Amino acid sequence: MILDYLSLMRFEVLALGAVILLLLIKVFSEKMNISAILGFVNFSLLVILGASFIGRPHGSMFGGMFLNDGTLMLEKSIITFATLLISLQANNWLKNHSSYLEFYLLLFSVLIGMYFMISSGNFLMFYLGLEMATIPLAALAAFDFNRIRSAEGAGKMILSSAFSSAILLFGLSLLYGTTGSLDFGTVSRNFTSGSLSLLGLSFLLVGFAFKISAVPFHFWTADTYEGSPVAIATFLSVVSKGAAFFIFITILYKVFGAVYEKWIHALTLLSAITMTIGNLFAMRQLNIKRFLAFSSITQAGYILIAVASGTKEGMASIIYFLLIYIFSNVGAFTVVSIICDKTGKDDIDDYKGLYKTNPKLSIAMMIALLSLAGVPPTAGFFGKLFLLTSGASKGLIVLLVIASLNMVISLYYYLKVVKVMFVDKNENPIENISSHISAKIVLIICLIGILSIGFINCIFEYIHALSFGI
Amino acid sequence: MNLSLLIAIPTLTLISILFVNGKMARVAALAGSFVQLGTALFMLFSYMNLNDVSHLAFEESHVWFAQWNINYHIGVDAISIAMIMLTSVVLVAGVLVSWNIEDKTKEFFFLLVMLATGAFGFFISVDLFVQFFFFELAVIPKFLLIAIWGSGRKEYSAMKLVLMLMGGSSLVLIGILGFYYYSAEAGTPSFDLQTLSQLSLSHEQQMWLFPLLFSGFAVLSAMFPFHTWAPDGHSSAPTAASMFLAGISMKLGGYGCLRVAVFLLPHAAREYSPYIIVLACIGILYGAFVTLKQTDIKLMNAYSSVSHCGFVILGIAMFTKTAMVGAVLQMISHGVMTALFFAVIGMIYQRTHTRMGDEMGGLLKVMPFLSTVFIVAGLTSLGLPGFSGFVAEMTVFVGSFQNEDMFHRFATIFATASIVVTAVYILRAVGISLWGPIKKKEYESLPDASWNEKLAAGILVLSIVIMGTMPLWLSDMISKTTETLFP
Amino acid sequence: MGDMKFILAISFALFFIGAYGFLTRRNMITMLMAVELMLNAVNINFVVFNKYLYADKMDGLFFTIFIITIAAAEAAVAIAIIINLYRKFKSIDENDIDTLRW
Amino acid sequence: MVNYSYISFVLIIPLVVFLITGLFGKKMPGLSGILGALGMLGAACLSYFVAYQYFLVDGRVDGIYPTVMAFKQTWLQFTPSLKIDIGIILDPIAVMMLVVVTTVSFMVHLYSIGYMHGEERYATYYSFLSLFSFSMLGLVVSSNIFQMYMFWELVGVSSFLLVGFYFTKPSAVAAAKKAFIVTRFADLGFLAGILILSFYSESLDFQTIIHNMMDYNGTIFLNANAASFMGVSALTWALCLIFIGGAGKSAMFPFHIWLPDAMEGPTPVSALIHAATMVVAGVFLVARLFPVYSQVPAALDVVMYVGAFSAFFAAIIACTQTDIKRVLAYSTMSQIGYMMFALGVSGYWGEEGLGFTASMFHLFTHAMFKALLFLGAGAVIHYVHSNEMGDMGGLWKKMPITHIVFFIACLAISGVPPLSGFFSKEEILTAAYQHNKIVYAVGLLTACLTAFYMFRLFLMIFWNKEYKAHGRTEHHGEAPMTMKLPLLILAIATIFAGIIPFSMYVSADGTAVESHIHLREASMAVAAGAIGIFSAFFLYLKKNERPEMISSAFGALYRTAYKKFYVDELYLFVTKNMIFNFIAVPAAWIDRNVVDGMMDLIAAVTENLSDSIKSIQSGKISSYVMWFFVGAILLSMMIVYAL
Repeated sequence: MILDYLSLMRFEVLALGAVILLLLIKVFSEKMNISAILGFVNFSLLVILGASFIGRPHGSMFGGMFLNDGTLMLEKSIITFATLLISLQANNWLKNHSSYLEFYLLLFSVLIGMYFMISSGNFLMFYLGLEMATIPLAALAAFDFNRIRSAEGAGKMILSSAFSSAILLFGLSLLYGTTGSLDFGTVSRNFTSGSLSLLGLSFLLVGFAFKISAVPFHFWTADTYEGSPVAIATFLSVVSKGAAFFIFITILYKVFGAVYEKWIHALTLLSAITMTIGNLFAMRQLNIKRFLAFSSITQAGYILIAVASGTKEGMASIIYFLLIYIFSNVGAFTVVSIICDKTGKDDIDDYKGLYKTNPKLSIAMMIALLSLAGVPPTAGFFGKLFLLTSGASKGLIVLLVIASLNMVISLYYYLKVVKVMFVDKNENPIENISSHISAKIVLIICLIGILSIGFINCIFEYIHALSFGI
Repeated sequence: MNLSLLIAIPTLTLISILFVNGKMARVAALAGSFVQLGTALFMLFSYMNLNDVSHLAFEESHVWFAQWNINYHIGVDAISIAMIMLTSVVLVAGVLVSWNIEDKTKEFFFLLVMLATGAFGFFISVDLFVQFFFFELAVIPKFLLIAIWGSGRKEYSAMKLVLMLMGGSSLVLIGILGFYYYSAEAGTPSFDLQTLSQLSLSHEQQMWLFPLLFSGFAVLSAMFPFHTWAPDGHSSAPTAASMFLAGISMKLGGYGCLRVAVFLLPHAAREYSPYIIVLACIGILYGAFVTLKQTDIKLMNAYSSVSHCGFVILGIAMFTKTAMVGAVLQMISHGVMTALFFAVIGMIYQRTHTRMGDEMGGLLKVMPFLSTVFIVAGLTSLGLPGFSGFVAEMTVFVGSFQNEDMFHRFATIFATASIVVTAVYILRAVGISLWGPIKKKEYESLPDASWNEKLAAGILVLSIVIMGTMPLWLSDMISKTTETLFP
Repeated sequence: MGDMKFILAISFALFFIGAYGFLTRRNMITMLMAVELMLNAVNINFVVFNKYLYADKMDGLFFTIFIITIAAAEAAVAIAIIINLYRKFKSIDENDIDTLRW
Repeated sequence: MVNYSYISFVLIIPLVVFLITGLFGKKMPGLSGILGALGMLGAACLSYFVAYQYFLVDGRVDGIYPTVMAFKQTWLQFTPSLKIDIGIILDPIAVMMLVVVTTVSFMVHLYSIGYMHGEERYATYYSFLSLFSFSMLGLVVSSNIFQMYMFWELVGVSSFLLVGFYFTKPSAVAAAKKAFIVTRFADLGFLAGILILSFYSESLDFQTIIHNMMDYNGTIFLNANAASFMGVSALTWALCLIFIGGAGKSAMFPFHIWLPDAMEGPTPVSALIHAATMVVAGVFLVARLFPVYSQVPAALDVVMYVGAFSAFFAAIIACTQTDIKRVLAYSTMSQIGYMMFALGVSGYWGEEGLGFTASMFHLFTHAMFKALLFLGAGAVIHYVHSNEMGDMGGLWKKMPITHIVFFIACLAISGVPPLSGFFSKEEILTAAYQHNKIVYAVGLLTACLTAFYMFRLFLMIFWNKEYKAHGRTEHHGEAPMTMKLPLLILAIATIFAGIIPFSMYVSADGTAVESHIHLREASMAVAAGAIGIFSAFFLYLKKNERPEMISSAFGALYRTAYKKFYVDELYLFVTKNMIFNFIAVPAAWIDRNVVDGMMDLIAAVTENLSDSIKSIQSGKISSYVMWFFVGAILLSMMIVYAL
């Protein structure tokens, strides 16, 4: 019995174990070798990831508050995998940082929060997970204590987030009021399209829109990405966004699937505005992190197309896209972090002539950016096309028109960065950087992922088998 | 004949370019492109030995993404075979022409072969998704080839070119997705060309899908008024990239217009054909007149490509079988001819360091081989019998004239008028740059073509002459396919 | 039921007053307080719904308790960050904190 | 019926010579001339043999010479009925043209060995010459109108290459371009004509076209006549357009402007291409389609008037020119005008076809004496190193043989009996007299002018004054043997060609027609020639003041004629000032600024939009939250009120 529960909650339990161990280390052996700790952390992430491959439990706990099944396992292992990549990417940076242990404590807490959020079967659990995934993240965003921007970004994030949770909670209270329950299943059954419950639904949507940084709820994103340490920006753009999307789809499809007609237009509009505004801002950015932030906003807009489709294929392509997006974005951010660590430069203009001095880094960056742009043969092409196709199968033609035009604009700014690296001349280029082994591993994994995932159909088939529609 | 070889060989070439060092890349690229040419020739002969050509040849279909009903479905008909031949010839020539690239040799050849790979894949695939994949594969190579190895305002041109082409392909994408939607509504969603052609769409559906698909592809084939990427792109691109752009890439557009847009939506195509014809005629004459004004010979050829590709569009829109055959012939002919033209212009530029026709002069005396090749290309361009251009243009004209009404007739006559303007600008270019007294002292000691340049030009000239003197097999082969495509 | 509507009106008002406060105040601590107002509106909602409509279960009340707890945690982190901001900017006026923009 | 397939060697030999000399000529410069000449000799012998076999051995079948298809191979198929066959057709005019072309071509090849000796691009010259011969021969044996168009273009380009042979001379470059472009413009008419004709006659094959169009009651003919555009039937349009093509190649007014300039080419080339063979292609084209033309009087009238006008117009200009090659060029144009209007006045059946026969006959004789004149002029230029009459005079002592042959040729062209020109010209005038008196009068006047300017030319070169050498040419007079021999052969041909009973062999409908000398017309023609000759002698035998007085008496007319009636200037104005400045330049501007500007505008608008909305990301949390709040409200309104 207890083993069954442990098996059901294996991610959470293992992560919790890691947190406790880290705390114990913190308390008892302050002087422990930094490499050993980093090794331990990465190892435990690996263990968590590995745990997902043993068996496929299906069940619920705490009276339906906590659910687990294959889909959720997949989603969790995806974000764990991304976290592992980010952890490896951050290793070099953390070695020179005094509070690396706290970093991991917070990171694991966030991860646990996300696990619970994804697995939730009840709005209470969902809310707890959400806050647990947000509040430590704000602390992480402020982790570069000495940099003025880090604090500013974190401040904006925590305040926006507080406002957003207030709205979300207000929505939840209305839902509770109209349906009499917080349980997903009951809410779904009792949901009537009264204006109060619809108001509740829309406030809930707003909360999600904030987490996935859809326009106009996105303003904190760019500032926070730019301000926070690269690893946290990566985490925000990949894991945080991914987890939010996972639970978003789950709730939207499972709980509000019946009132598809009600939210589809709002979602369509949200998607259109998000990609357009994201693009318009991305094209004028000078800071590479800020640029990637707006690019990630645009990507969220594309993902929303598939969300709006409400089909099984749509969900599969979202998960698939997020997987590809992890590889692409982590790849791009890893290059940024390598350069930022060594030189502290993070303006696009600093990348001028990068190809001359660091050909491998520039090629990796180019491939990652092209994958974000959705240009073949990178996996991004497949991801993006699947998103659009799932929209097409529902006939969201207007949205598709906007999306394809936006793809042209986005190609423009990705290529602009490529141009800067490959074509522009620089009197004073970034010197040749021999990157840390762990960063190299991340880059290699990302490149292999970017270049191969699109062609391997079994990955998509696997995801598809675990997906569901309305 | 296993068609996948046509993708496998360039892919292997790409990989081998990655793993050899430095200058060996060009050897790998050359070897790969020759093997590809051989394979393409083998395919051509196997196709000609087939008895039944009423359906796709060497068809192969593997499920790729079952959930979307995306299949790796490939197969060829005469049109695609012609295009593949064209691509492999231009590929060999392009590699040869770039033999002496000093700067980033490996990357250059990698991108060059990648560009061709996209074209090969595009021509053999029958599934719209797969086709679109290969269609877009060329984006990066195009951009980087121009932006890194180009000259002049290269970044601007590269960006403009890629964005305009991307704009075109986004229109195509919408069209494809629209088809997907309608096929999903009708039962099974599909990307397959064959399946989609069976789909019966309503008038309105056809009417909005067609302009997207057609104009999307037409951007690539430089139809007026979407042609402005061509002059900028070509004037900045390195020689081989220009050859590929005009010789292969533009053909992707024409092929798409014919084999996708018109094939899938014949009804709407007929409805829209008057507008397309008007645009094509404007493009033909306007391109020719703009060419008249140019003194940069590369720019001149870029604009003349606009004019020549107008014939492709015209032939397609004229909707007679002969005109369509003519359009295909024109694609091949223009592909080889313009590749030759750009190649020789590049070679001359390497020596004289100017592309301004009026700064040259008397080059025939110092480099007879290159000048002769230039003249051959020019004569092909102005449609001299014995070269490929004549065959293609005449087929378009005769085919166009089979339409009985005055509108089509007048359009045809308008289009034919361009042959005079073409003659004027070609002769003008020959007159100012190759003939006349030698303008600069240093030109007198310029060397003539080297072995690789001779080989490249030789292969292209040979193709032009073969097509120009023995066109029957080719036009027969193509017309059989058009008959099955547009019964 | 009449009571409930009355109380709901108050909670709605409270919510929007909180939002208004958040939007108009420039001091970051005050903004945080405004959020607390909004959260309190939510709490009232939960309690009221639970009491009047679904008295058989305690969902709403539990939720309220969790909200209060988490609000405290949130405030703690937020204030920590605001302190950090004050160290850097020598101000907690949000108008001064706009180095990251556009 | 004998197998004529060996005739394809007439085409193959020059083609092979072209390829060999073109590809390997550099390595064996001396050989290429000999190779070319031998090749053409072979081709000429083959043609003679064909002529012998065709006319004398096989002879008539059922009273007419049969049309033999010696070779036929489909080259390109447009539609089931429209296809280009590469074929060799043998009928009287084709065989006659074979003889003419190979003969003159051989003469020119031979002559060039001496004339072009020491030239740097000697081998290239011969390869171009062979290319021309190949194309011209292909043209005359064409069985298919499209085949003819193809070879038509090929002769055009060989002419272009040969005119531009001295490519370092800007004037030669300009002339070559002009020659090609003007004829190309006319070819546009030809092409359009082919399109129309082929559509209505449902064939591209000459025999089928003729067969279909001669069938008065067939649907094809009726359709072609019924379909009309701007009140003119489709058939008439087609024929007129085709005639435009012919007029371009044959330098008829107003497409004549390229011909005088084309004299920039080497003189043997002028003899071959711009006098004897290529320029008569237009006449040949009309003759080839003559059965169809004879159905459409309107089209034939156009041919007639254009021909007559050109003949007269060119003759006037020729009287004023001082460059000897230009005089000859205008004389060529004038003579071709003769041939044209002869066709125009002709009918089809039997005796009515006199004009056709006369035209072909004149084509034949003209080829001989005009080639002779040009080669003679070439010899003179070779010696004097100048084209200007003013630099010559009194050359008879220096070059007696050239003097004699030139004299013979001048007599022939002036129509003095019993030289060949007399017979053909007399026949033309007779035909014109029977058909249209005005044209006849013009023809007569032209004959007079012809005699005048030819003898003016002759006298200015060989008499008029004592020759004063300019520079180094004192030591030798006559050209080498390779140059003299062709002159002599052509002189003999010029003298005796007239006695061939031409009308027995060549006639419009293929039947044999007795030709007579009509005493009245003949004497009028001779009288006209005599007047011309005598006035030339009166003015130019010795240097005197009379020419000056006459030219000043004519004043404006003289100047206008000297300036070639300003046709060139008009063309230049239209092409440069109107087409180039008002179409090409604005088009280029529009392309850069409007069409391309649109694209740049889209980019600029996007950039501006991006710039103008940047302020919403103000960096202040309150504004962020403001947007957030507004967004939340709007979103809820959308959902709640189902907008």
